[in-house]
Amino acid sequence: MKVTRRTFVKGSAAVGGTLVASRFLPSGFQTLLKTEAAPAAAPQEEWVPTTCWIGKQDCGILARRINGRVVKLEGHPGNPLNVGTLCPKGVAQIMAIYDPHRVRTPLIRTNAKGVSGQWRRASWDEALTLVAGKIKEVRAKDPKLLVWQKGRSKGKAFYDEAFVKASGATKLHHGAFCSDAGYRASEYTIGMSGVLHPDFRHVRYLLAWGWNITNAGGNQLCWITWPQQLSAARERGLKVVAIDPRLRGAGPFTDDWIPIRPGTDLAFALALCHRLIAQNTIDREYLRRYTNAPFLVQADGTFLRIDGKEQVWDEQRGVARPYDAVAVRPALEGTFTVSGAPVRPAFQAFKDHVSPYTPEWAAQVCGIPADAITRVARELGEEARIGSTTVIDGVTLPYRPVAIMAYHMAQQELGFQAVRAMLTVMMLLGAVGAVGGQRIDVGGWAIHENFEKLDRIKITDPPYNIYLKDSPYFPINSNNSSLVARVMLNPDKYGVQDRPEMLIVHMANPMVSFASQPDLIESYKKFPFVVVIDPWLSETADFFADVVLPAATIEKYEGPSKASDQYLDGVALRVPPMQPLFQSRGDIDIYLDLCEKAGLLYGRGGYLDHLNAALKLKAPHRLPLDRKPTVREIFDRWAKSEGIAEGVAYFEKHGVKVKGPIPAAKAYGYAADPPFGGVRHRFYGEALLRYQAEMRARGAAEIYWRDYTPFPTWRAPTMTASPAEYDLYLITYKMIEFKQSRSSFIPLLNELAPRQRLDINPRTARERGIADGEEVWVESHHALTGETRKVRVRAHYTQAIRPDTVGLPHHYGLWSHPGAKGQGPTANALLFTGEGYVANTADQSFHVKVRVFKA
Amino acid sequence: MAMRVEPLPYRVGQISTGTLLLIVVLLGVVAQGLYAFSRQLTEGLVVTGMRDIGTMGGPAWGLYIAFDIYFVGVSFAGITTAALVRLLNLHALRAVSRLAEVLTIIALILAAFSVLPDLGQPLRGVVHLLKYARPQSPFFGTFTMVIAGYLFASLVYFFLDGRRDAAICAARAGRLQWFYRLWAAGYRDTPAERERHRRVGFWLSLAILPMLVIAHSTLGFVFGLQVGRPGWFSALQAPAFVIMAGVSGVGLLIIIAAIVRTTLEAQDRLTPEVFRWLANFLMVLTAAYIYFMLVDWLTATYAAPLHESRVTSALLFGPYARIYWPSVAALVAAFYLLLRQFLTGRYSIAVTVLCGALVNVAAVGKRLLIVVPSQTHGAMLPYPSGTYTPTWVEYSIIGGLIALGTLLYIVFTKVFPVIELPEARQEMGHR
Amino acid sequence: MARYAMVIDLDRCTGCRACMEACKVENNTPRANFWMYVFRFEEGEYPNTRVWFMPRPCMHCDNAPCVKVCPVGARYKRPDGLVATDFDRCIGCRYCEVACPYGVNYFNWKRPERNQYLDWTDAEAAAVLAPYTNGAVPPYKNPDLERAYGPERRRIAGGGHLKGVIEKCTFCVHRVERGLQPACVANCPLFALHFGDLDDPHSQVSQLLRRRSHFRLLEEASTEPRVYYLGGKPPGSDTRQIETIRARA
Amino acid sequence: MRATLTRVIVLAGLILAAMSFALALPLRIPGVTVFATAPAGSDGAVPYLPALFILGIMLVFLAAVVYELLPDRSPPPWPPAGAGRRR
Repeated sequence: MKVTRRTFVKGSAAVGGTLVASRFLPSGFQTLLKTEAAPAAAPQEEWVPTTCWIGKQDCGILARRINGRVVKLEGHPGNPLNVGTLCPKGVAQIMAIYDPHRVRTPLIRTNAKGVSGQWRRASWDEALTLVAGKIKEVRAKDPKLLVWQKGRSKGKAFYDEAFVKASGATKLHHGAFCSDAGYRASEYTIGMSGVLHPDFRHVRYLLAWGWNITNAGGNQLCWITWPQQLSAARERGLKVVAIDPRLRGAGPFTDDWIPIRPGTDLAFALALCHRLIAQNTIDREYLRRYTNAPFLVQADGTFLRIDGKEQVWDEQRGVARPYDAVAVRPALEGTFTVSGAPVRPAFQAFKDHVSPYTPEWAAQVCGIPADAITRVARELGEEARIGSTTVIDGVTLPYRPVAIMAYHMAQQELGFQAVRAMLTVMMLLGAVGAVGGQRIDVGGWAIHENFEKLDRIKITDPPYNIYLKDSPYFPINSNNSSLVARVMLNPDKYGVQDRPEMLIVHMANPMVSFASQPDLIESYKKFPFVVVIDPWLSETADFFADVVLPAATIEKYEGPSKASDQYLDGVALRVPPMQPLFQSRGDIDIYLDLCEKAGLLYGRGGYLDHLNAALKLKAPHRLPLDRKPTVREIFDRWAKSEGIAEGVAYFEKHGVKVKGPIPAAKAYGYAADPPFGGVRHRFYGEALLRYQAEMRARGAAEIYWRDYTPFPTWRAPTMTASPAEYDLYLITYKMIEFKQSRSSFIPLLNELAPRQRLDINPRTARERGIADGEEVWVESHHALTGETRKVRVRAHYTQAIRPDTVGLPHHYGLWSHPGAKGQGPTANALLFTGEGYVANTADQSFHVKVRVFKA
Repeated sequence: MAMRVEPLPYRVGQISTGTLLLIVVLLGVVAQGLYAFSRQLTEGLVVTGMRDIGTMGGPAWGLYIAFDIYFVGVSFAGITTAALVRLLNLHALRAVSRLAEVLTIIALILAAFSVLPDLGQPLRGVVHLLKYARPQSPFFGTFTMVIAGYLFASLVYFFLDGRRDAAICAARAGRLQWFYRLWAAGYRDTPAERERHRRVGFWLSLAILPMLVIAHSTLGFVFGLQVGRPGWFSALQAPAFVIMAGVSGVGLLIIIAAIVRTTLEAQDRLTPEVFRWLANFLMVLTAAYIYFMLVDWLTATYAAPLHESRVTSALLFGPYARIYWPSVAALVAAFYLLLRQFLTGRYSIAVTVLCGALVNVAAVGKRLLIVVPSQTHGAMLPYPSGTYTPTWVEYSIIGGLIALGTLLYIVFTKVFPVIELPEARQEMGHR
Repeated sequence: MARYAMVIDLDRCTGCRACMEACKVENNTPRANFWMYVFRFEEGEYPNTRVWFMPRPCMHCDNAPCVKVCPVGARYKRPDGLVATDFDRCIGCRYCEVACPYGVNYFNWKRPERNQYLDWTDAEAAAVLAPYTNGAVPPYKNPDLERAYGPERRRIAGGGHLKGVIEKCTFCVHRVERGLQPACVANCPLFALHFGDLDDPHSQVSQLLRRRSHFRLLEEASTEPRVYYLGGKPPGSDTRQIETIRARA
Repeated sequence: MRATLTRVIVLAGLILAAMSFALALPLRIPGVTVFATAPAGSDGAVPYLPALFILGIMLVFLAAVVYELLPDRSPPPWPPAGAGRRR
């Protein structure tokens, strides 16, 4: 950094000498001279701890900085998430920092929207004034008309919480394209927020259910953490069964591949339940004590309640008693009569419910041999070791070393119920919250507010907001932006009055990364004013932004982020390893200034006030509400408020604060006090029936309410009604080389996988005369409207996919970055959204029937 | 002195318009080659069709190396013919011995030049080879024996062998008289001198023959010692290289002899007898090469290891079949024609020339097939097969080299009698 | 003197190719050069498909064909077992490359400014970044790579130095001499790569090789590689590469 | 005299070639064969040995020029009796 006059002169003389030499010598001659440059001064080498910016979980990073220039990003050895390692994206993001095609200054649009943008460079002051003025104008009408959409933004407290609350904006997020169907199912059923993952330290039998072991993350955490735990578990003897239409490179980690037909996971899970009951490998003790399985269900499907209390059948006394009565011995099976009416325990009802779901039946539906199902059920039953216990942290706990890892597979038309059925499998085995068993949230056993919220049905009268919250269409609602697009194109159909006036897109690129691209392209034209906050000119910005605000990449303060791998607890902070490049700025800086200019920053209810709450700042570290702090100061206060005396300097030095091991009482539902947070798991989803009744009463069509059933119930997915010529299932998947749709322009990564490809079984391809690497058309069909969409891609032979299934990775389809041109289409151009292609929770399905033919 | 206007024999010193035109065209081709080379020097070898073996799916050696081998191979003809004439007293072939020597020298110069564009750092190549070359590397032989030893020995032989004719030429006035005098180096064709030259020639031939075997074998060793490249590792490489060198060299010599015979009106010296000898020589060599090829075939198809058989199938049925089979066909056809001539005793210069052309086409093809397929299809790890399409730069440089060789040959024929002057003429030059 | 070797645990490798990227950034290797390459393999037919992965660094053979054939001694074997390439010596004949049965050599086909990611002869790109990188090409240029290493003080580290010379995996000699692990080993998210001294019986590599069965690639070529694979088996005749990287310079 | 000189040159050339060849091989480490890769680097003892080797080979052939071109003072003892017998 410090350049004295002397070193400068010396340096320039050396440079000058080389220049002169190169002027007069043919370059060949120079190569004869050894040119080991003796550095005038040893370069100043520093290591800056920070966190990964490209992935979802903010792995710990040590940035190597030479004379102020970052030359490498390495894994932070002290961060429990990644233990000194990085995935390919984590390493290669260094080229994203130095990308000359980043947005370098704020941009203001000079041409019409809906086509590729032309821009005028603007000062930050001009751009922010313009945006803030617009925010003020819109908020004056109705804050809800300001829509704030995020993709993979970090620092939730600053954006999702403080900004959204301070501005009153309508928030859109990406959950409905990720795994939110699974979140809703788990929140409603178990009370935990998450999908499903095992207690890797103790698990011995794992169903990797649609889990892309070698290429994508898993429940809540990024790819790097889960495979590390999987690999360690396998070395301890873990057996892995992959239930997936595509092997997804899980080869060395899979003992048994069950290539299930796409969209039939629910049938498989129901057949497993059928077998578990038939085998009598059931943890009755757990079902009785911690679930509503013994609750008596009346003929109409509702619980028998006396004085508002659910009843169970006491086996010893032969009468119905409140479930929480002293010394009650609830029956699980049988049919009883109470007050002349027939009742049966929910378990009995379930037993009756699954009796037709035999392995032979499921084998037909799932396109796999029946004995695969029986085998898995048998092994599950054996490996669950029902009745066994083990000691953890001095506490004796049930030991059920079987679990499911499922995450993105939740995004299918029957996703909500499929995940509920998987949870039911685990409930039958008593594995939920047991050692080695089923886990849901890496954060420990805490009951999510949705456990109660979703039980209390809330369906209101119109008008509804743009994502149909509290509507009879999608009463359990995962906030699907693609569905928003459909709604905005036809608001009256859904009783929506709001016409959003302004959209702030933060680190999202809906145009490419959300399903049903044609709908999105149409609907985003309807936002009168669009602001994009992004380091790159995303396709969304290119077509629709009025203003683009250049955000920094890794070179900023951001966080705090959880650094827990489900065993160690920690917290990390992103620290800028160098100054923001060009005129880009840290996102939090942008929000602070924007709020200040829009009059949202100061005072009660302002951004700073909400920030105090969101960051849980304690006095005396709370932010004063009348002064704009620097971002570093905010984090300094936060760190001190967390009891870290050095403040932010601690993170600038260490990067991560490891708090220590997560105690058994937090990790295991059984060890929690009270066990499982004091709730009874919803083996029987009574509220779902009540949802259905309410929806029907409000005149919602069957397509909306048909999956609101108390037990997961199989039906054929809508897509199967497509004509027979659409004979293939399309699935989508992730590649380890890229993160979502915002990294395929990084040259270090895209040389690994430069083009979109259609995974196809060679048998299927040869039947159609398609050679490996040949161009083909993939045409999708909407089973309800008959609409077709098609894209052209190259075929990629693989024996690791079902012959009736083809697969397309996400990540491609960008057009505005020169480094991503010609990579081929996004899978989202083929997918449909709306009724038939979303779950009952508005979650996007990533399945569609297609036909493939030679181009 | 000025009254002597009698022209030098074999049109030395006379340049017709046709020749001039040819020279201009050749210069143009050389210039194009130089331009291509300059592009390559600036941008690097990326302008060629070569790429890395393995993930890039390319051959690291391509046209340059193939033609390097070809040029070295062609050089076989000269010294062999000269040596045979010398050692076996084959007077019938005396007339082509200088034609052959020139061919050898020019071919070796081209061989040296064709390595340079193949090097990533040509300048370093020259300096570092002199400075650091390692005897352990099979390249050492090519570089020292072929380029230095073989070329130098040929030059020495050529120089000594040409002194008599130089002395004859030097007897006439002309712009190049100094040159002839220099070359003659005081030669007066006394019996003592003749005897001395005969003796030297004999010993030189004796010394050069093993050089020749070593040189062509070392080139074979460049490939034959590589266990890592299926299709290369074979004891047969060295002898096969010697034989193939003979085939292409003699073939080209036949063509050159035929051209010289008509253009320089040397029918009296380059008699059908000469061509008969060359044809039979070529027949024997071709037969030997076909034998090697059959042995190679049998070995490569009967019990070849996995990777060997992959290369073989790429050659026989894969992307290289369209070079392989025409090459084989050319060889077999040439052999058939030569054998028929031999059996019937009816020799035709035209047919012999055709055979020379056929075997040279085959030689170029076979050279390419030795070099490239083992790289693109000889990976021992499951890399995808590679491809190789030479670019305009490679074609231009090789074209430029061939043009340069032709040019040098033409220029030489214009400054020196390319056929040894007959005994009868020596009186004229003798003062 | 240490006897360095790499041990690769195929039971752990997920084929993520993070090692390739770590290598690229650490060593500044040019576009399409993969000193570390990860094969993704498929065997058998649906539904009995086997998928597995195999990293391929330079094998640093004890009987290295490349060292044997190098005409100028640019490729040489160090006493600690590393097979090094002196880029001040190399003449660019690529004989090492054709001699190597593993396909680990990469030639600098282009001049350095065009060889890296993005074309740095593009004046705009260069000018835009110059204030932040001081004109370094690539922007993450590692200064350690210019220095000389080993008792022989030869420049053998890193890649992309100059046009027309051969380069390959150095086992990160510049890191190893500082007591660090090679970049790929240090970064492997699955801890599938190990590096250490075979002469030290307590080193992790020695212990792993004692404890577990292992193989080396193409033992039949008697190259005596210094890279050992644990678990699995060498690729066979029915092993197909999938998701092949086809990047060309 | 001429013959002696020729012999000397041939001999010098051969010795030069042989010596430079030998020195160019890294034979310094015991137990390492010629074709093994010498650990200490594979350089020759000193630089420019290959150039000397080539020079040696050239000298051998240059001897022929010397023999033929040098003025003949005394009856040549070269070549040895056997060679001259031809014809």
